[in-house]
Amino acid sequence: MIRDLALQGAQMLAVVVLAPLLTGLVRKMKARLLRRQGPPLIQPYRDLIRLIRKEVVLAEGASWLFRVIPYIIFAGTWVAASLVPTFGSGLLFSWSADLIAIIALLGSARFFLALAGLDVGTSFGGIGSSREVMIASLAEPAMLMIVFTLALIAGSTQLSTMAAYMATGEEGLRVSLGLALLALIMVAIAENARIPIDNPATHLELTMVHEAMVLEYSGRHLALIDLTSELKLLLYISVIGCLFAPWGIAGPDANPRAIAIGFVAYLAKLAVGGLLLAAFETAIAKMRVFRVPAFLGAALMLGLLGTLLLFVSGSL
Amino acid sequence: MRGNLAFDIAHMLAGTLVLVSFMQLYQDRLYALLNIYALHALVLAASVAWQAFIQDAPHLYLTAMIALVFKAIIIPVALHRIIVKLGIHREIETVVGVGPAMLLGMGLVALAMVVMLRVTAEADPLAREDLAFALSVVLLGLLMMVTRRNAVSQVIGFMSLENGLVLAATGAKGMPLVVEISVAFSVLIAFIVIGIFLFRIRERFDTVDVQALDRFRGERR
Amino acid sequence: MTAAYALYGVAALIVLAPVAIALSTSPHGTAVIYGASLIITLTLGMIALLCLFGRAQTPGIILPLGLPWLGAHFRIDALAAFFLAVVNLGGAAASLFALGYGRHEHSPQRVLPFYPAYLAAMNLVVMADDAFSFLVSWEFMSLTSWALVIAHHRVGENMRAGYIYLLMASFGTLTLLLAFGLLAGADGNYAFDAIRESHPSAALSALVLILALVGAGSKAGVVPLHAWLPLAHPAAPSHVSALMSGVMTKVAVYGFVRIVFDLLGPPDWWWSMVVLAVGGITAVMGVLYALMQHDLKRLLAYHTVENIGIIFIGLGLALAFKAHGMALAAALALTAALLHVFNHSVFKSLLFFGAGAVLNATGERDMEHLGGLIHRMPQTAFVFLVGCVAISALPPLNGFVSEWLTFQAILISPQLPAWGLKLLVPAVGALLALSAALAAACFVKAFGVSFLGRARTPAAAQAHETDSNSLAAMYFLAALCLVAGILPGIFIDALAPVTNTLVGVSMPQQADLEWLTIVPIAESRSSYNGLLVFIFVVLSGSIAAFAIHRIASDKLRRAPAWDCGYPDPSPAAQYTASSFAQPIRRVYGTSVFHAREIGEMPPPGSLASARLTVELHDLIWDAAYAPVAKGIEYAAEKLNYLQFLTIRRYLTLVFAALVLLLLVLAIWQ
Amino acid sequence: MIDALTGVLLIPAVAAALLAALPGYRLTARLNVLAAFLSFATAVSLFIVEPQSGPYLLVDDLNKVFIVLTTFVGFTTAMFSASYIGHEIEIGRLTPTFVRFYHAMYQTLMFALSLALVANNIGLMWVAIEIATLTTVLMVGIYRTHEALEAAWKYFILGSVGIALALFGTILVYMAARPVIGEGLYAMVWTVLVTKAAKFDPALLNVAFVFLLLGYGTKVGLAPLHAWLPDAHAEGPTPISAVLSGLLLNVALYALLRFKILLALNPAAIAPGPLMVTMGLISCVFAAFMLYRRRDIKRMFAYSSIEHMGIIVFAFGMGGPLANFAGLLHMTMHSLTKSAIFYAVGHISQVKGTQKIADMSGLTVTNPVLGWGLVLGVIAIAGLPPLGIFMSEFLVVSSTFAREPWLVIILVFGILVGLGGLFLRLNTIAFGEPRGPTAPAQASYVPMFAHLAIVFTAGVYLPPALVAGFENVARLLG
Repeated sequence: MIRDLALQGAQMLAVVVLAPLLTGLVRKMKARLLRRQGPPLIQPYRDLIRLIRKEVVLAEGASWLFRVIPYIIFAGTWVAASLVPTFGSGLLFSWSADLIAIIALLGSARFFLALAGLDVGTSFGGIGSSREVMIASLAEPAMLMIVFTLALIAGSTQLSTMAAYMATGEEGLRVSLGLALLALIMVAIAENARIPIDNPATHLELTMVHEAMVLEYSGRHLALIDLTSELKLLLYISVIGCLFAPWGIAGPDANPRAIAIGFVAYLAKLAVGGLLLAAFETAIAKMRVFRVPAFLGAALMLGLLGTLLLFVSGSL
Repeated sequence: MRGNLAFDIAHMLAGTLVLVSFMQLYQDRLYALLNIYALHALVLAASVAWQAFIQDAPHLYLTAMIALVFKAIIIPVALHRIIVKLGIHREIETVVGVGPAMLLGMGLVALAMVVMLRVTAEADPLAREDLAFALSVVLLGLLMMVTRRNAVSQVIGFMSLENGLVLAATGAKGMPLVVEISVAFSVLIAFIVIGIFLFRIRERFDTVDVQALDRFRGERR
Repeated sequence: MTAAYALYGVAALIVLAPVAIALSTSPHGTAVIYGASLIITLTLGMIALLCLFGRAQTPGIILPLGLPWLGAHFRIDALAAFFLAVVNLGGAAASLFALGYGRHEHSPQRVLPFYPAYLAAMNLVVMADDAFSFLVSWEFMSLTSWALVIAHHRVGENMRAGYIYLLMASFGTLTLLLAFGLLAGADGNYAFDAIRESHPSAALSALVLILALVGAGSKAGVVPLHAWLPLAHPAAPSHVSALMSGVMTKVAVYGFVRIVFDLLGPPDWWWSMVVLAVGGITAVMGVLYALMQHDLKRLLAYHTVENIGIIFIGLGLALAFKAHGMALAAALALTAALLHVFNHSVFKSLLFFGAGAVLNATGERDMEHLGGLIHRMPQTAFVFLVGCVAISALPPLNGFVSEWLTFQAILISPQLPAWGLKLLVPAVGALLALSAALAAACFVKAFGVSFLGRARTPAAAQAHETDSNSLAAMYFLAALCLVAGILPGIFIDALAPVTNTLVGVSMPQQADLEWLTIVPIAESRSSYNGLLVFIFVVLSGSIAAFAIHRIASDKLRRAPAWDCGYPDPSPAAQYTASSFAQPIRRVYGTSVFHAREIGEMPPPGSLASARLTVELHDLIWDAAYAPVAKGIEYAAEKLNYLQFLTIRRYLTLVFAALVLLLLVLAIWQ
Repeated sequence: MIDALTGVLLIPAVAAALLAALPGYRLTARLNVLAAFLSFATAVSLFIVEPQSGPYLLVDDLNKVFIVLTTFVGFTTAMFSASYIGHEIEIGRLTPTFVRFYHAMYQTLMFALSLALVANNIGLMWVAIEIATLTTVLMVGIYRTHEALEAAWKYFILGSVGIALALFGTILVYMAARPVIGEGLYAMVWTVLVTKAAKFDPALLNVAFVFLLLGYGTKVGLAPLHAWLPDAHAEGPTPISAVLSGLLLNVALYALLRFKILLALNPAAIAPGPLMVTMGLISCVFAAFMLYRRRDIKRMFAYSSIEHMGIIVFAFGMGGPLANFAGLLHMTMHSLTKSAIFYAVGHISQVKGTQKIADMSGLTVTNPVLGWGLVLGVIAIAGLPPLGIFMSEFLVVSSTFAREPWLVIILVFGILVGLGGLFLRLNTIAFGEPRGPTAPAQASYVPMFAHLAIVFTAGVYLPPALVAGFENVARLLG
């Protein structure tokens, strides 16, 4: 019991601590791929600390909701992230929210963020949140279809159970699994506002989505929001990791050694994920906003196809 | 023997009535039409009288009298007056030509026969034939009302229709008096009301052409 | 015995109507009527809960009313009890709200008398135990609500809405009448017990299903029979809109469930195909329509359509499982549907109350004229926000729970043998997911445009917080949203007797699970614990806040908006409702609404302002309703010539009829 | 000794003579009401002591209810016409002499209707209905405007043709009965006919029924024989419209039913059902469509009467205990409701000074009582609960759908279309911005609300006595 609690705590801590590092890694890699020196790995931590120290400059039109939202979305995302099996699947509270609930938690975070975009009453906030919900309206169903596919294969929507099932590897290679993975990656890119959907580093008015929403934030609020998006990235990579690369995840009652192995494995997964992402982003160009629906629609169709195959025959 | 003869005569009279109805259908001048209607009533009276004789039902003589006096004399005269007063003694514009009207009439008579001869024979043949003829007279009267535009001729058509009824009623052996009374009564009322109406109509418009009436609609399109 | 008490309550409501006529002009009329109906509905709700939790099969009551040889049967079984609870919960909330809201009604004499009658009718529908009483109450419900819809009869569009509503309602009633005609047979066994005894043939019961779907569906607002709903619901006074959207549509669902699950024999598997397809289409179409609206109340009405679709998806799944003898799964699906019935009645009422409060404060229903209300009416904004989160199916509130259960039910469905279902169910699942996501988008728009940002009109700028009664009603419902969201186990267990009566089994007992988790089938398979999630979120949020404020700065400075360097003082520069929906319109609109954006650019040099107009087509209306109207108009026009014939022609008609009949005789035999 | 039966006939007869003699509007109006009330009272007494029925008059389950109904509506209409005619004299549409004539005719009409109901002799019944027709013809024409005269003339021509056809049918029935029963009076006595009907010549009966259907059907106002009805309703004085819709149609239909029973008793005869069902459906759907283009409020409700007659005839045509019960109930409810509506319409058109729908609007604002009364009436006539007509429509549709789905769907379609037409106009009349003169109506609302109250009660609760009687008749109708 105590041990499980400790594990859970460790997990919560780990995700928060690792998230900026991951982002830093991705940035560094991108810079390197472009033959730039790039910022140091720990740059994100510095940014966060500096932002937290700064005073908040609040727009006059902003309401109480505007000030509460950063905490809400951070909390939501954090809880979601801390329920994903990362290095160990024996999380105390993993059963308190299955994968659908986790997606929904992220959904509510996005809901509030979109509201924040509208709160001050600026045109850019409006652009950002309207585009954000448009993207979400396609990304969420796609994600749910992916969940369906995986849940039907693993016979559960419980992440830990799914991870454990995947780890047994008795499923082998399946078409729908491949489809699901592909779709999941596409959704993850969209959800984390990465290229080609959105550019985390841009402030070009007409191209940005996520950045436009948070344009009015500053100081500690902005810090929380950045941390949240870093957490989100980490979360998606860990989900992909624990579902499609479930190697080394420590079992429910594993000895410290296994846990250590799991932790190392997890770090490795994150690193690989970050590398791949960086490579992908440098290789590809951002697409126009209204090409996005096609992109996500494809993801949705892939997910649906995967589910259909499973419904129709158990062996595809 | 007598039954047989009686049958023939009754048959003949009823047939004549149908024939006269055809003449009415054929006739398209108002005065002549009136006269033919008088003839119609006359024949009716005769046949009713004959029925009274062979059924030795004295009250039928009364009906015959009513028919004779009332329908054959008074009404035609009165209508004649009205026509003169209204100055409408011109030709009646019929809707369909005389020829088609006659053909239609033929068809109706045939129909009447077909329908009535279905009746099983134990309702005695006399009544059966009579009914067949009466039905034809009724239908012809109706046809006349339908094919004439002029109010007076429509009234005449209506009354010949009623003659058909009387024929049927008298043909029905032993039918209580109530029927004759009602018929006479109805003709009386009918005449009075028609008279009132024609009078009013005279007041209002210079014609008794039903179409002129129709021009005054509650609800115009 | 409880049924008798319930009937007393209904009688009291009915008596209230004439009292209202007497009081309608007096200053205290509003308070008296709404107060009384509040008390009565509360009592009725208590009775319903007693029946539901007491698990006591209350005996039916037969009053010497209605059809003389039949009498009026009333009974409260588990199903009825549940819906009775829903109805009276909504009724009580609406009455409480109206205690404040009703004071602003300018023509109370057109609202007060019908309001209690309307409540009574809805109660009677649920309690009725024979076809005649059921249909009488059903149509009486439509009638009273029609009177309430046209309460503000001087507004032309309200009259139109009322007209279409009454036509559709009567259409539905007649369809149900036909359904009952089939069930009862020629010798009229109208009592529900008798109907249960009679086992109709497969074809017959299939026909009954279709009729029930059309009849009840037209009242519930199933696409394509929904056309009246978004017109009628907004037209009524807001507390009545809440009742119509939140409660009456549920009564319609009750009618469907009663006929299809209870009265009709064992279902055929393809029935579920029909219901599922209808449900999925309804869900997505409803929310897409809603996204295109900028009238707040109409947007909410269209969302009712969406939620009805979700409910029917659940019912369809339940039918599918029941048809294949998978009782437990059927229980799960049915529970999901019924739970959503309850949830939707709660948050939809809440949202309509909020809209009503806004309407009172600003006199505006059009979101384009609102904005910034969160500053002027913070409390309303808060509860409305709760409602938005709930209806968008976001944890930890109640909307999520029922949709989560529906997803779980979908995840069992691969075990269904029928191929049609194998193909249809995943598609429906996708539609459900899509509608959920779109709903979230829609309510970001609804809340964001009307409550956030800057006021777009003086009316919105001078808005004032609404009165305490209204607030009390809204806070109550908001609390209910939270409770039902974090403690769903209780509600699921409450539904157990219902599913027991309808599909034979019920979901496993949830209450005694540790940490109040809900586990539909097995823990290893799926589980959800709203309570923990809620606690975690609150904890971690407050931890973060506390930590940051303690260790780092909590300094704050107000300054003009940054807006990427181009701040625009005029509030017109904000995103409007339609511009917010523009990306989604670009994605879905062209196909669903034939949406076209027509931009008129002035020629170079002219100072005329450029215009952008968007035209949308309601394809369903154009395809289904307009032709009917045209046809009737045409026939009426043509037949109308018969009013203007000459007497001779009429005589010809008579003559023709006579000859025709004689010919028939001649040919006959 | 005069029993209630003769009383029902005697009172109006005497009253008619008296009213023809007496001058002065106030007195005659009161007398009229009094006489109507007396005959109503005597009619009610029929339920307490059932008098012996002889060769000319009879009382049985079928006509008992209708006698009471007729005298009751006659009574309330008399009350209504007292206030209505008063107003007509004030504005000078009627002169005192015409009023005297009017009252005499009114009582004559009452006499004729009662006679038609209690007649045990088919000849007598025919005579009575004919008298009724002629009196109504005179009353329709009483305003002597172009429209009124034209309506009366149309009514007269079509009506007398109908009468003639009906007489022919009656004669044929006698012919059919004679061989079985023997010559003379008893071959026309209803109670005797019923006992022997099985042995009649079927072919004769068939022809007879065709003529009776068309003859009395003209009075019932079945399409395509309906043409007189809308204009007669629209152009005559409103009390007469009420009586026409409320009573005359019923009585004609009652006569038709009597003969349907005869045919039903004869196995070899043609089934009257199909004919009646066809005409009923035609009338219902046709009238429903005709509602849409109406601009005259009274004409519109006249068409709705045709629609309901269609429904009723359909019900009887389908037969079966439930449908027949429904038909009888529908007859009762319709006559009460429709007369109530015409009371409302009468006062409305007096307030607004016109019958054109376009010129009246927002009544519930200007004259709430009248307006809501009309709304209630229309709700009742459209067959919405909890009023009586809903019950009968429920029974008709639900009990026949299993047997003849397509026909019933046509009927339901007609009902729905009719409802649409009625409410389309009601919306403009009763709601919206008020238009036209808004003077308060000096009217007695008692008759209207009395009727509506009865209809409402019947929709919720039917007294067992009534039910028993109707059920017997329904069984008799087969």
